[in-house]
Amino acid sequence: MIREHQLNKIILSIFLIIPLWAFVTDEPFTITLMTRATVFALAAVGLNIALGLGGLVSLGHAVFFGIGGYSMGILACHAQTYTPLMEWPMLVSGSKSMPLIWINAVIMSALAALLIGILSLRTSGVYFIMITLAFGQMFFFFSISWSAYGGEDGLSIYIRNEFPGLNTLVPIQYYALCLALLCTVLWINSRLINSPFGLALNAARQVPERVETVGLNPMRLKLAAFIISGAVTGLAGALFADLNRFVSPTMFSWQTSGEIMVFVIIGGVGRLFGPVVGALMFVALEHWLGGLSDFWHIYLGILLLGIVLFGRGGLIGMICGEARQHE
Amino acid sequence: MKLGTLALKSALISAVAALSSTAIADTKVGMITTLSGGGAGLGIDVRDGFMLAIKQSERSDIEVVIEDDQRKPDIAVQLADKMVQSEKVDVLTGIIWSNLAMAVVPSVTAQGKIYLSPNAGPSPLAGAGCHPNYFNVAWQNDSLHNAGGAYAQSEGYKNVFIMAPNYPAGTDALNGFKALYKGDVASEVYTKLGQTDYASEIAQIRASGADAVYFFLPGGMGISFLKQYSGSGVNIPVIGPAFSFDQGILQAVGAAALGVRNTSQWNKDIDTPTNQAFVSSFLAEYERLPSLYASQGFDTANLLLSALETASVSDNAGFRSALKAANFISVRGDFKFGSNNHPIHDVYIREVVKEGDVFTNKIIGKVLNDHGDPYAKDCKM
Amino acid sequence: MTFVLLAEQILNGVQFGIMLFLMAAGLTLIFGVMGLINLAHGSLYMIGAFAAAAVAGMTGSFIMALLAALIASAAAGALVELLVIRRLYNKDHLDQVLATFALILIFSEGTRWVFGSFPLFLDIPASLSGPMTLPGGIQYPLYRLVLIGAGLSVALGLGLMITKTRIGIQIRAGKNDREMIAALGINISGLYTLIFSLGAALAGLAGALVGAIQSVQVGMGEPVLILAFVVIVIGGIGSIKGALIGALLVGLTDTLGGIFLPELLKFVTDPSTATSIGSSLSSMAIYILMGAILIWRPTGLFGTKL
Amino acid sequence: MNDIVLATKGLTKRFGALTASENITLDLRAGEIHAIIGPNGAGKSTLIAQVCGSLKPDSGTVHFLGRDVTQKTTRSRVQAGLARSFQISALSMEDSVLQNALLGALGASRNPWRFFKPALEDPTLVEQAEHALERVGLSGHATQRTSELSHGQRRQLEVAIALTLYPKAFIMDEPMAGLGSEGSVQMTDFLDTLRKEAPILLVEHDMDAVFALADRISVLVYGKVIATGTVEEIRTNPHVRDAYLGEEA
Repeated sequence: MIREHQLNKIILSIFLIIPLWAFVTDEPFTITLMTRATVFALAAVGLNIALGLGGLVSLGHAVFFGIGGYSMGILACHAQTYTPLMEWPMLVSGSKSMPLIWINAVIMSALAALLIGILSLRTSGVYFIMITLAFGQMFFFFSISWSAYGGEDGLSIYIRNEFPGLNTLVPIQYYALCLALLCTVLWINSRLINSPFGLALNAARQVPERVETVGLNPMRLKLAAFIISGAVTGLAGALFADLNRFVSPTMFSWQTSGEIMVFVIIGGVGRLFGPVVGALMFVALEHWLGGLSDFWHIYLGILLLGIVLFGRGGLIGMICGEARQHE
Repeated sequence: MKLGTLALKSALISAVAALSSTAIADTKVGMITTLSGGGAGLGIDVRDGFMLAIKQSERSDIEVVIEDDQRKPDIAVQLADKMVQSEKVDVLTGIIWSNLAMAVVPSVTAQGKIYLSPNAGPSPLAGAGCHPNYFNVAWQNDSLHNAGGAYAQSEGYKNVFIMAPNYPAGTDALNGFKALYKGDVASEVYTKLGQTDYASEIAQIRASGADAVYFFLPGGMGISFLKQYSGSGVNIPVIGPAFSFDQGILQAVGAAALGVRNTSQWNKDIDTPTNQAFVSSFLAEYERLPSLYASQGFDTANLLLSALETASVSDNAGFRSALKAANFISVRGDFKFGSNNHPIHDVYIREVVKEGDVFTNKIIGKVLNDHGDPYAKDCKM
Repeated sequence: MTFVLLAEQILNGVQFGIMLFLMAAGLTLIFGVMGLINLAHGSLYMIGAFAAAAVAGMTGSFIMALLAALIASAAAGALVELLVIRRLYNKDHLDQVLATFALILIFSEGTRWVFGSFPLFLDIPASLSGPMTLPGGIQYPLYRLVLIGAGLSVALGLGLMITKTRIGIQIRAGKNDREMIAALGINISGLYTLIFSLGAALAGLAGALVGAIQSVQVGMGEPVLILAFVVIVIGGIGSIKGALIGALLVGLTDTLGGIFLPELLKFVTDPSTATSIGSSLSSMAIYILMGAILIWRPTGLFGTKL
Repeated sequence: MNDIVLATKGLTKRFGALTASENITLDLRAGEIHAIIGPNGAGKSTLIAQVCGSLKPDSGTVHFLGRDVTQKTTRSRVQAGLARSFQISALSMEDSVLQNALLGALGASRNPWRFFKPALEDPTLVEQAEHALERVGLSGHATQRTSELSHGQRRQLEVAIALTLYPKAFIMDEPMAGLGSEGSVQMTDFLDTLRKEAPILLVEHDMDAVFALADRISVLVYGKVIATGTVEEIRTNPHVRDAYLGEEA
């Protein structure tokens, strides 16, 4: 058995070695694939805060992913066409600056998470799963018919947005940027898990009545977790949009929510690096199985079933043993 | 039937493999199309039509790399990156859906690759967003709808009920219809994308007092509408673009489609030697009748082959002008490119008929002659 | 808007609702008794439709097609229950969601592998085709009236089964207390397999009935599945009565919303914008309805606290 | 009387036909241990739930420190100084013993909105938590996983969490259960000293402990208080003997 923190180091080194090797051997597409895995990992790390720490089974995280994506799409499209975003009450113009887009994505998705969270947290269990799904569908149908920003066609941004000092169109540079963000969020997440807030949230997931009897409000803790979770997934959405230089309502679809959840579960719910492993695995499978057969979804399905039925605690659980231990 | 397709598919795969291994491929083509999930039928037809032409050319210096986009824009973008970055293809083609084309085409043409569209023709790419590297071999999205409007006009309809899903292509479709139709619109209805039950729209049609119905409902939506419409007892004549009456799905609609008029730039009974050769060789190769999509795939490959006769892909400007010359015989008859690299062609009106056990289309007239598209004037190229 | 049109639209809403009920009934039964979220219910619906289309194509008989749909989906249901589902009862919802999501992938691509990528043909029998004139001069397709009748009889049958029969008693007992029912010596795993295939058969029946007026194609199950989930969540999970009322609510909201919202908006804005915005709102209407109901009653209309 | 810390007046709660609490009036005074005894199903847990706020009575009131808290949430009662230990342990089983105690300290600080610095590196919280563990005799188990504790140790941890809150009154639901005879004696001694800090409303089945500790005892049978009095009064009360003690004797 490998200790979990050792495994985490191995995983991290995979994220360094493969792209470097691809860079040296001039295989830019491998870097693009790794970027995709990194961005999915970030989205799933976001969901894991709600799911793993807060016990909130959200089947609507595509909402935040999509909001992040459209933050990028809308800002960049206005910058691209030199039209102001709004003229009233103040003149706001679009932007091609990644940091600005990220901040916007984080704020917008946090606001959405606040609203959705307040309403959804009134329910629990299956009802929570379903109400988050319903919010996802609302955003999905809205984005399809919102013709100002392309509707179902989506929005194409021809050139990747700018980050000071980098040429973001070079695959390895954009990858480095995404990886740096992922690592930062993972580091913050590891602090969060052991912080007073993480402690209280962890208890609120397991024994809400206990949290109540020490005078804390478990609902507010969960709401805060949901907001942080939404904000992180929103940031991932903005990165994903920039990776593809394109946003579309697919980002809001329930399949997207399902996939983000799949990343978390195959990696290991509540594990710091669970979502990272899950996303890497998924992208690899998509790539290899997709090349094997037109019917590769069958193999993917069988593999997922195997993990649920026989692998406890996801991939990390299988390698490190079941116990999920905090520091 | 199943076994047949399977065998064919493996034959095809080995053919491609053979092509790629025997010679140093001079030209590498990347095909991104929909081969799995809903809508896979269209992609399969485009691919089969395309590969048939490549096979008939007997050229061994062309390598075709085929990838499945699962009808997801982000996958399509990723595949385009792969084609450009690691496969280093010269030409891309294959995308079926407008939204996927919008995601992929601007980016690959900006990177200097040629893109040949075998199906989608969204208006932004025909107008202000046109590009010298982008050639549409199928149609601009409005084309068949323009023809629908022109046909309704010529038949003397005065009050038409028009209907499409609520998404950009749907809005374009209805506007395209209205462009050449001068009568009244009884009602303009936008349905949900992916809707399967049209009882309520049919009730509206019944109550509208319209003298004809024009609808654009691609894929399963059209099948559902037609089946329900024919059972409703409403007898107002129906017109639509070819998409809901295509060979692939017509069998699923069945008798409900009989007699319906639809607009298309191609049909299997266009009596030219090229077309008849195409229909019979497709039937022989794949044991099914070719569809509109197959014809477009076939034309796309032939356009590519014709350009390769005069220029090499490495000579970008030369190759582009060779493409633009469109020096090939299209299965649809006359074909040339407009100023925005979109087709100028005739559009026919067809009627659904039954030939033996098979439902198919028969051309009953020509609606538009040498029709281009209205966006060409916005294209600065 | 005339009375006749309004009446017809209400009938349409009811018919759509009844169709959703057929899906939702099985789903809610399975959840109520076994506590299982089954995302693959839509695949069973698809299997029913494909089996019906295949058999109708071979025999030309609609009755045979319906029978085939029932048998095929019940068999698929039983098989899946035995191989996969029964390992999920003691897992949390998260694992159930993922495992049944995996089943969707397997079923969809498997069906495509067997039947190909093109939609199949399934038509209503000649004796049921064409319109019928109802009192008040409403012309309404006969087949849709038959659908309403079929759905209502299933609702009635399920109601009777649960209140009057031995299996119903077992189902109600199992719902309240799994250990008790095991202690009573009832073969609980047999009961679960039975209920799961019953739910599957209902879904398959719905698929076949609806497939006759819609498109029989891969992926046809998922949109209906999501609507069926909306229905059972509105009605309260586990309640057949709730499923029926929820289904009618969703059916009517969806149908009438699509007509009235654009009309209403025309008072405020120009027709073209009204149509476009109205259609967007109406496609969101049922989700807004569901959100509102859950905020008002967090366990649905007839749900008991979990 | 000024020394009344907690008082219920006429508490009544019905579940359908069953009356779980019927017109219960009792109080808890400064410095005392007031034990509630009664057979299983007498309504002790229902009573506690109403006192702590997880259940709202159909009628009657709960006063704490002179204020009517009947309509207040559990949380605001806790914040006012009412601490509770659970009969069935409500602990974060995945976490360490210390982390559970830290949760109490965190609750007392009323500020869980610290997202960055590890809780284990906050000296105030840790000190408070360790102190509470030491008092119940769990110091040696601080780093153990809570799920590995015995049932008795879990009860001790329950009490420790209550201690971290520095409350003005304790509600303890069977703190002795599962402790074994030696543990019971220790816990009895400990509660004996604890009453000086804050009075304890004690629900307990261990009669030896109750008779050793209680200043007053109330006997609850079928949702009704049939007697309240000192240990001696209860021992000799014929109704109590008939209804309850007699069965065990």
